[in-house]
Amino acid sequence: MKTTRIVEAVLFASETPLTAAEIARASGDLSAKDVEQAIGELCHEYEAEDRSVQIYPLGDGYQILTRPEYAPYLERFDSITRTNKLSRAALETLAIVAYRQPVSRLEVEEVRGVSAAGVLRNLYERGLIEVVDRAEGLGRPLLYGTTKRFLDHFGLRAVDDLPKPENLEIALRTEG
Amino acid sequence: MKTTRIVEAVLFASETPLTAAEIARASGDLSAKDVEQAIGELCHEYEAEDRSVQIYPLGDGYQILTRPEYAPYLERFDSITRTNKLSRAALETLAIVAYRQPVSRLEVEEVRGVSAAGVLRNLYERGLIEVVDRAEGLGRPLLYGTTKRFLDHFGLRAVDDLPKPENLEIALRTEG
Amino acid sequence: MRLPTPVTSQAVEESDRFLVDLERFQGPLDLLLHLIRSQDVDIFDIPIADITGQFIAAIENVEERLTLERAGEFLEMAATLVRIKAQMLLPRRDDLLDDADPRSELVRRLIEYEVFREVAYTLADAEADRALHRGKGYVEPRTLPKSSELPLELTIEEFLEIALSLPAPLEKRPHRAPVLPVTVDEKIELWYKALKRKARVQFGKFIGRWKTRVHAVMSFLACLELAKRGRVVLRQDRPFSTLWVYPSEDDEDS
Repeated sequence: MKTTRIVEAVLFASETPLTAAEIARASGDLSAKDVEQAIGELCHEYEAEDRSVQIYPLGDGYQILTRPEYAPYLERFDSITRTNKLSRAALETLAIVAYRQPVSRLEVEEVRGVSAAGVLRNLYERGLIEVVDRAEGLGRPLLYGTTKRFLDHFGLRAVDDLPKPENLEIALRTEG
Repeated sequence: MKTTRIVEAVLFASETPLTAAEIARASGDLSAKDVEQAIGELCHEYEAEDRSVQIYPLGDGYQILTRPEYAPYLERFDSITRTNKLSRAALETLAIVAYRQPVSRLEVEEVRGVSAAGVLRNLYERGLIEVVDRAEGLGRPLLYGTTKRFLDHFGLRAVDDLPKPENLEIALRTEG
Repeated sequence: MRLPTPVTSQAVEESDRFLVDLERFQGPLDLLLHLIRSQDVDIFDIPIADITGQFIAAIENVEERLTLERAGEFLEMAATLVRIKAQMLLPRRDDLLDDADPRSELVRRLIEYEVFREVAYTLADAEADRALHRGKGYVEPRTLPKSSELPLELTIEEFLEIALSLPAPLEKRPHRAPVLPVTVDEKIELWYKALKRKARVQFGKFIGRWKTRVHAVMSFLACLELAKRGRVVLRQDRPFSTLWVYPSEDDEDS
C-alpha cells in the first residue's frame, strides 16, 4: 500500500488535525518523516488536480479542509459547527494572551483598561485559552496561555505566526 | 466552478450519507440529476487515480468513505473509528462498575491506576452506566452502576446474575 | 452620577463632532485612541485639555446607558485625564526630565493598547479566512444515531475475560457505623490521670495521642461530663484558641 494513500485515508477519516507522528501510528512501517513527505506529495497532487479539498497545516498537525472558494456552497447547509465569530473584546483579549503568555487576568485588564473576567471565562469555555500556571505572590493568580484549538481557530501553525508588534503598521505610525 | 468539485466538497464535509437532492442544495443551478452525473464522474476519477476513498451509495444517499483495504490502518485510531466497540479501558472500567456498584470514580481510578473521568463519561454516553447515588462524605461523589441496557445486552435479568468473581474462571471455561 | 465638566467652551463645541456610540468602543483606552487618531494629533504631544473635554462629553451623553461597571471604567479614565490636565497647568521646573511629562504613562498605555488592538484585527482576518475552510463533519448529519442507540459489539465472554484480568477486589470498606472502641468513662479515667500530675492540660495535646476522630470526640464528651460534675474547669480565651483543662480547686480533696 502506498504511503501517500495510507496518509490520505487517515487524514480523510479524521475530524481534527493530526500530527505527523500521530498519522504514522497507522502503520508500524511509517515514520513521522515519511508522513511529512507523503503530505507534501499529496498537497502537490491535490493542487494539480484542482481538487475541492487541500491539506492545511494547523498547529503542529494537519487536516484536510475544503478550499475557501467552496465555502459559499457549503454555507447553504445546516451546520452544527458553524463558527461563531469572536467579539472584539474576545479578540483583543486573545491577542494579549497570545503575546504575553503566561499572563494573569490583572495584566490583561491593565492593557485593555476594562474588566476581563467574563471574557477570559468565555475564551476558556471555548477551549481557546487554558490555565498554564499560577503566578507567585498574593493569591497566586492563575496564568493563562493559548491552546491548540486557538491555533486551529485562526488557521495558525504556531503563535509565532502572528505578526511581530514592531512590524505592525501602527508601530511605524507612532515612531513617525 | 465545476459541478464535480462542488459535489466533492459537499460530500467531503458531510459525515453521513446525503441524497442527490440534498447535495443539489449547494447551488441554485444544480439539479439532482446533475449531482448524480457528477457522482458518476467522481467515482471514475477516484478509481482511475487509485485514491484511498470512494463514493459509496448508502440507503438513498451517497457518502465518501475510505476503501475497505485501508480499514486496518484506521483501526489504530480510536478517535476516528465510529463503531460501537468498546476500548480496553472502557471494558475494564465497565467490569469494575458492574462488579463493585455502586462505585465512585475514585474507586475506579484506584483499581485501574489511571484517571477514569473520560472513560466513565464515554460509558455513560453509551448508556451502559448511570448515576445511581451519591456517596456520603467530602464532595458527595457520584456513584455509578450499570444500566438496564447493560443487562439486556448480556441477556441478564439482574446484576446478581453476573458470574461471581470466584466463579469467573469456570464461567469462561464452560462458555468459551 | 454627574461629572464635573471643567471644559472650555471651545472644547464643548468641538465635542459635538465626537458624539459617539460608546457601545462601539471596547473601553476608555479605545475611545481615547479614537479621539486622538481621528484628529491626527501627535500621540506624544496630546493636547490634553481638548481631548479631556471631548472624552468627558462623549461619555456624558451615554452615561445612563452604560452598566455601572463599564461607566466606572470610563469615569476612572476621565479622572485620570483631569488630573493630568491639572498637572500640566503647574509651572514646570527647569531641571525636570522629559519623562516626567504627566502624560507619559498614559501615552505608554495607549501605544501598548493600540498594538494589541491592531493584533486583534489581524486575528479577525485570520478567523474569517479560516472559516472559509470546512472540515469533515461540517455539513450537519441527517440523523446521527446516538451511540446509546447503536448496537453494542461485545460478547459476554469478552466482558468476563476483562473482568477476570482485573486485580482482586480490595476489601470492601464497611459502610456501617464502626463499633466504638472507646467510651466516655474510659476517657474520664484518662483525664483524671493526666490532671493528677499537672496544674492544667492542653486539650489538643491530650487528644493528639490518638489519630482517629472518635477519640477526640470521646475526650471532649468526657471533659464536658467532668465539667458538669464540677471536677474540671474549661478555659478558652477566644474562639478556636487553645482549650485548657484545669482541675477544680476542690478536686484535691476528693
